[in-house]
Amino acid sequence: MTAGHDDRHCAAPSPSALMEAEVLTNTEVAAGLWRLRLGMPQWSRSEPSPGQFVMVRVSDDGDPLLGRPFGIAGFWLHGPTAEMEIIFRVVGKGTGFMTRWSSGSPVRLLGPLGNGFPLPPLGSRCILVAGGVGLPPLLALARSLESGGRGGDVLLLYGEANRDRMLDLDTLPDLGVRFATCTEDGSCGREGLVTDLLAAAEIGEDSLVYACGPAPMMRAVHERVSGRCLDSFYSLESRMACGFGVCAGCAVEVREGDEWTYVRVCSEGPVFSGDLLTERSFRQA
Amino acid sequence: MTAGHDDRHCAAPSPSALMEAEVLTNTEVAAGLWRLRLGMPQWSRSEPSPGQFVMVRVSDDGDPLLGRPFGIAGFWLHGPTAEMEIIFRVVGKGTGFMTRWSSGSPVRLLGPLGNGFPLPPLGSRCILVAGGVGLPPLLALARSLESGGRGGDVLLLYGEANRDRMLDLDTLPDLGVRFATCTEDGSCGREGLVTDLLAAAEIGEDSLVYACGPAPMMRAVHERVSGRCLDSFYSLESRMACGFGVCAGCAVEVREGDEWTYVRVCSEGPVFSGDLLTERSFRQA
Amino acid sequence: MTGKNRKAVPDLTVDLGRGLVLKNPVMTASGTFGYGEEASAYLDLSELGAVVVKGISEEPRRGNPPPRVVETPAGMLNSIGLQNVGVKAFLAEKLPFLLDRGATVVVNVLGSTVEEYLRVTERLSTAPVIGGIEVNISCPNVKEGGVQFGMCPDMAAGLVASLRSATDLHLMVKLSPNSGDIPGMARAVEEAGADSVSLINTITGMDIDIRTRRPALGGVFGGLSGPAIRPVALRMVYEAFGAVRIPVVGIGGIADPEHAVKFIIAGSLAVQVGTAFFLDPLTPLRVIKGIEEYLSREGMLSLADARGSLVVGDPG
Amino acid sequence: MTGKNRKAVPDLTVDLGRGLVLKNPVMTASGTFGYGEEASAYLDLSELGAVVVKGISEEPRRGNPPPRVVETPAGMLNSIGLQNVGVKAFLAEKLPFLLDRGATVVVNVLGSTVEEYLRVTERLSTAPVIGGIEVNISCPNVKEGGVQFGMCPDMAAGLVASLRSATDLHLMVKLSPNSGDIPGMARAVEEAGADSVSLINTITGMDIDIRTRRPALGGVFGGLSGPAIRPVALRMVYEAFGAVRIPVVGIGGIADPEHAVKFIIAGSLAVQVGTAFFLDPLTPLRVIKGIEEYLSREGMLSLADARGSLVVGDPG
Ligand SMILES: Cc1cc2nc3c(=O)[nH]c(=O)nc-3n(C[C@H](O)[C@H](O)[C@H](O)COP(=O)(O)OP(=O)(O)OC[C@H]3O[C@@H](n4cnc5c(N)ncnc54)[C@H](O)[C@@H]3O)c2cc1C
Ligand SMILES: Cc1cc2nc3c(=O)[nH]c(=O)nc-3n(C[C@H](O)[C@H](O)[C@H](O)COP(=O)(O)OP(=O)(O)OC[C@H]3O[C@@H](n4cnc5c(N)ncnc54)[C@H](O)[C@@H]3O)c2cc1C
Ligand SMILES: Cc1cc2nc3c(=O)[nH]c(=O)nc-3n(C[C@H](O)[C@H](O)[C@H](O)COP(=O)(O)O)c2cc1C
Ligand SMILES: Cc1cc2nc3c(=O)[nH]c(=O)nc-3n(C[C@H](O)[C@H](O)[C@H](O)COP(=O)(O)O)c2cc1C
Ligand code: FES
Ligand code: FES
Repeated sequence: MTAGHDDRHCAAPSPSALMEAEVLTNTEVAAGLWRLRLGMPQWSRSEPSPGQFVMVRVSDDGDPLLGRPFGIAGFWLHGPTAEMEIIFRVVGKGTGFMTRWSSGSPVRLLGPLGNGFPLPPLGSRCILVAGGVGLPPLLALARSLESGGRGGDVLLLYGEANRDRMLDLDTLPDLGVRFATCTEDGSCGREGLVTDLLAAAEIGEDSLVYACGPAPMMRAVHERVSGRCLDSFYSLESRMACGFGVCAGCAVEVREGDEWTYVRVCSEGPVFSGDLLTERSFRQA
Repeated sequence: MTAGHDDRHCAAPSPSALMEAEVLTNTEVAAGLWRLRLGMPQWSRSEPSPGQFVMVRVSDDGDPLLGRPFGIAGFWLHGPTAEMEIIFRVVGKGTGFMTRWSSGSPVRLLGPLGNGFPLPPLGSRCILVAGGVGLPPLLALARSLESGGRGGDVLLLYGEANRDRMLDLDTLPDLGVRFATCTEDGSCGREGLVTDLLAAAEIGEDSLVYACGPAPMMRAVHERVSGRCLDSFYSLESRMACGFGVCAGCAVEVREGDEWTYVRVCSEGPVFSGDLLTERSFRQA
Repeated sequence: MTGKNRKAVPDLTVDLGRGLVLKNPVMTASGTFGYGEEASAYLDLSELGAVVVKGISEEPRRGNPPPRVVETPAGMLNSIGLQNVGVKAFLAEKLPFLLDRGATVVVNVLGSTVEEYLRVTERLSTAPVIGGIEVNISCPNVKEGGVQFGMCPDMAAGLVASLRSATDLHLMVKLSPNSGDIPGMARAVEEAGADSVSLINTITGMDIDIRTRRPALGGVFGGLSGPAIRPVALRMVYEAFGAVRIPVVGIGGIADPEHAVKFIIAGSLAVQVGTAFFLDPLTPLRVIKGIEEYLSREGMLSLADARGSLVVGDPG
Repeated sequence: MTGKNRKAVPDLTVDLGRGLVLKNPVMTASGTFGYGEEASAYLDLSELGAVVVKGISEEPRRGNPPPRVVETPAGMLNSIGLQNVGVKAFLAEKLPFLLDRGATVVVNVLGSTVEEYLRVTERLSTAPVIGGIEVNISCPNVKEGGVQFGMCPDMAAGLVASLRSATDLHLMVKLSPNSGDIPGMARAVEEAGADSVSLINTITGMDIDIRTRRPALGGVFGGLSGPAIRPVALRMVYEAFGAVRIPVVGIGGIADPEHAVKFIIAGSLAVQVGTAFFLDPLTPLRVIKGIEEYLSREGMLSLADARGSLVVGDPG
């Protein structure tokens, strides 16, 4: 039996751009929906703004190979250390693996990445429209507005398929904004889609709309609010290979004058102003 | 966010030939050497004989892809349930993964596979020569001879590089055979190679020699005892893809009359009589 | 399976032509199933679409020196070489067992010259109980200085034409991914009389042990198989499907029913399971059941409904 | 690094010929590093052997419709297409940044006709600060009905000969693994005047979504990269090394120093890191350090000692 494996033969030092984190807690907060709290002993970057995301390396063993993007749902800096919250839905291999993490598991990630939500001008009212697991970045935005003393201007709308899949917003004591929920089957909150909640909300020229969720939902929001509010912002999704702008894999179609072009969701986005977007921007990734 | 992953889209029933097991304990018993005890709720096959092995699926996720062969170090049947002991040294990716298993982890394996050690004729004396992690199948043999009332005929020789890497045989209360140990650096037992212990042992026409260990060690044993004992048996190693005879990947060269041929370690072996083997049979896999 | 309350059970039967009819589309791949003896300890051979046996040559061959296998990321390399018992022993010792177990048998045939292929095929044609012949054209042709038959459409077509005139058995020609031109190869062997094409064989690769600076395999080069090659195999199957009218049999990294379904959507009428058989001897049966489930769920009554159903074009 | 008690530090410098000298053998692969702007947030570009930028065409191109990437076992498929800013914007907006950061720049060039390649190359040759040109011959040639330059030795040689007469810059020709004949391709471009060959580009593959029965990629086909292709890349590098005298640059699934060392033992004088850069932007620096460590430990004073040192033959 020979000792030592080929792939470990070079005991090279290991420069890495990834940040080392440790799982604080990892809990299933609704059916298939997990809340992951990460502790970072050394936070060396600037504080993430709401809407930014991180690329999480699910495994160091090449399976799955690529990192997985997740919005930052919450972030707290305590001196040099930091705490980050991620809320993820189990949809495949990577998120399946992530459910096995428990307190103390090491996690490596790259970020914060991308451009977050532009903050609203004073005096404007914010409507945050979250479809399903589009909620996390909007939670970060709500928390940020609230801690900036603007909580009163915020209305968070949150829709899910049913009660089981829904994160109970009442369990988030630091949220402090008004919210309304709905489910497709009426098992919790109003029955219907989150766009129905939006239809019932007052949108005016002083309103800013922030949306994140499945592509069809965001398309519907875009259709409804375009031209009827001050501005609207959408956090888009796309398949990503790198997450930091070098592969051009995350392209999405946007307006460029009378023409169109591709931009990178990870670098030019993930948040885009509604003015840039067309129906084709909301194609399912 | 779409639910359901391509690879899970067919919710097919899952016939499998693998046996389901559960980790009872998994302990590092010496530096880089682990003792894994598996419980099997349903043992449906015949009792393994010493020298047989199992193919352990390290992961169900395709990384590492192939199963890993391990000798069965101990086996205890309790009605329909069974307990199996595996002793493994960490050498690479698969064995590295296996150190993460803990009580309750599910494990799947195929086996028992291959042909074990022929039992000695009554009245013969058995010398078991174990080099490093060649020990496990010889432990199974020693236990089997002992429980068959033949423990007195057995002398187990066990060599390792140093004390740290060595399994302390005194911790195995059910072993019940005479043994002698040596280390290359003299840190435990005699200083030297296990072949030095063998040279010091009495080998006669009533002796049967059983060997398992690194190829150079087995080659040295073969050279020393051929023609000087009743018979000698060697448990060979080879890279394996399937472990059950269908891939021809584990070929090893053996005598065939005046000629030579390739046989499969997993099916014709892993145990071969010394008469069949030549120097070339002991090439490093 | 025929209870009143059950949905219509999809028809899994596959007719590959010239007498090769499979009860379902899942075969075992050559070289990964031996001659069925060991496998029969785990599964009922008659439940398989067909058993494709290890490549058979005229005389027995020992194959390559060890090490013969090495793991790679999501795959493995093998350099088994052409180890086999030879056609005589196959007919006398191996075939009866397979037939006794009710297996549909496809014999993978190899040779170093057109003449060797011909002689093996003729011997096999005396055993009409054989379901068909899979022609392994990835073998080096000694007369052409070791160029593989499968690398050159003309050589492949010449070989197939010779075999066509020598046998009435189904001729499935197994294409090599190492050729740069799958559509061209597929068309060449179709015109020469092949009844079907199967693909892909392994992709040639190598690995190196950096401690010894030696090749990891005794044969230096090896064939890459397993999940790693699946995207390449799927592309080549799709290309072949677009190039010929004869049935296409998909091979390469199939480990789950979903993978088989992808190959069917890309144009395969049947598939073969190779490396994944090593991981669990019941993989082929799991794949069969999963294909049936998929067809039921999609409301399809037969494989033909799914085959080649890939939708290409702007989703709007 | 130069302390008294330390072993001699191996010389990592690599001279690829015609002015392309690298301070170490590790480059970034085209299309996986953008134009260096984003990467420079993580690493010092001057520490790299060279930066190979995304393929540049005459006019800007938008590239393929999304989805453009999909993960596969131990690899990924991409169908970015030929998205790039065009040679004019590259020279005006991208190159100055790279030079400012001290990068050695190799420009990957692509075109739809020989003339387009020529015009881009001529434009670039007016910027003598460029380290060299990597000719991406995996592009479809519109005049030849979409056949890739890289699939046919004659077409590739014709292209390279034209470029050779138009530039004094180092010409590295990037070979496609989809060609069935790597030695032939390598020899053809060497004779036509290439200064080095780099390989491999991605292997064409595809994936299918079985729910929608659509290709997983907007471009239908994609290029397979990452660890999955490493054994194939290693074999092709070894073949190319045996076929030509010009330097060979190894690419394909290099994620760790050990992998780079394998390519060097197989005959590479330098390597490129592609997909693994996505996983960690410091991968190239980790590979550089690990190569140095390996050489030290093996008592080698330069890369030349390790290069092509594969021992083939019976170990006895
Ligand atoms: C900027 C950004 C922020 C995100 N934030 C969150 C978040 O806060 N919480 C959360 O749960 N998820 C978030 N996602 C989605 C998340 O990245 C994917 O669900 C995750 O990568 C799936 O990994 P997996 O290995 O489990 O699934 P896979 O096995 O890779 O795929 C499972 C299924 O999901 C689809 N899929 C995979 N990746 C994507 C993707 N990027 N976009 C759309 N469909 C995809 C596949 O088509 C497949 O059907 C975000 C994505 C982006 C781009
Ligand atoms: C019949 C049989 C019984 C075995 N019994 C035991 C046992 O009881 N306890 C134990 O610790 N080990 C045993 N082994 C060896 C064990 O299978 C390997 O150590 C294990 O597969 C390594 O897996 P890995 O993923 O950790 O290493 P890898 O990452 O696959 O390889 C690590 C290193 O080990 C070498 N290697 C890998 N597999 C083998 C092999 N089969 N033979 C020789 N070298 C190899 C490789 O060249 C590499 O250098 C047995 C092997 C066989 C064939
Ligand atoms: C160990 C091994 C031996 C093989 N031997 C043969 C053979 O004799 N003839 C042949 O045509 N293909 C042979 N193959 C190729 C397989 O039949 C199959 O084409 C290839 O492995 C790809 O399928 P997979 O990824 O499902 O394994 C062999 C493959 C393996 C792994
Ligand atoms: C997203 C992506 C884009 C690529 N774009 C190019 C390109 O524009 N020109 C080129 O020659 N190669 C391109 N390649 C190929 C790589 O340069 C490299 O040859 C290949 O990915 C294999 O190396 P790897 O396995 O290390 O990624 C691209 C690869 C990827 C993954
Ligand atoms: S994910 Fe690579 S550029 Fe956006
Ligand atoms: S490991 Fe497959 S035949 Fe022995």
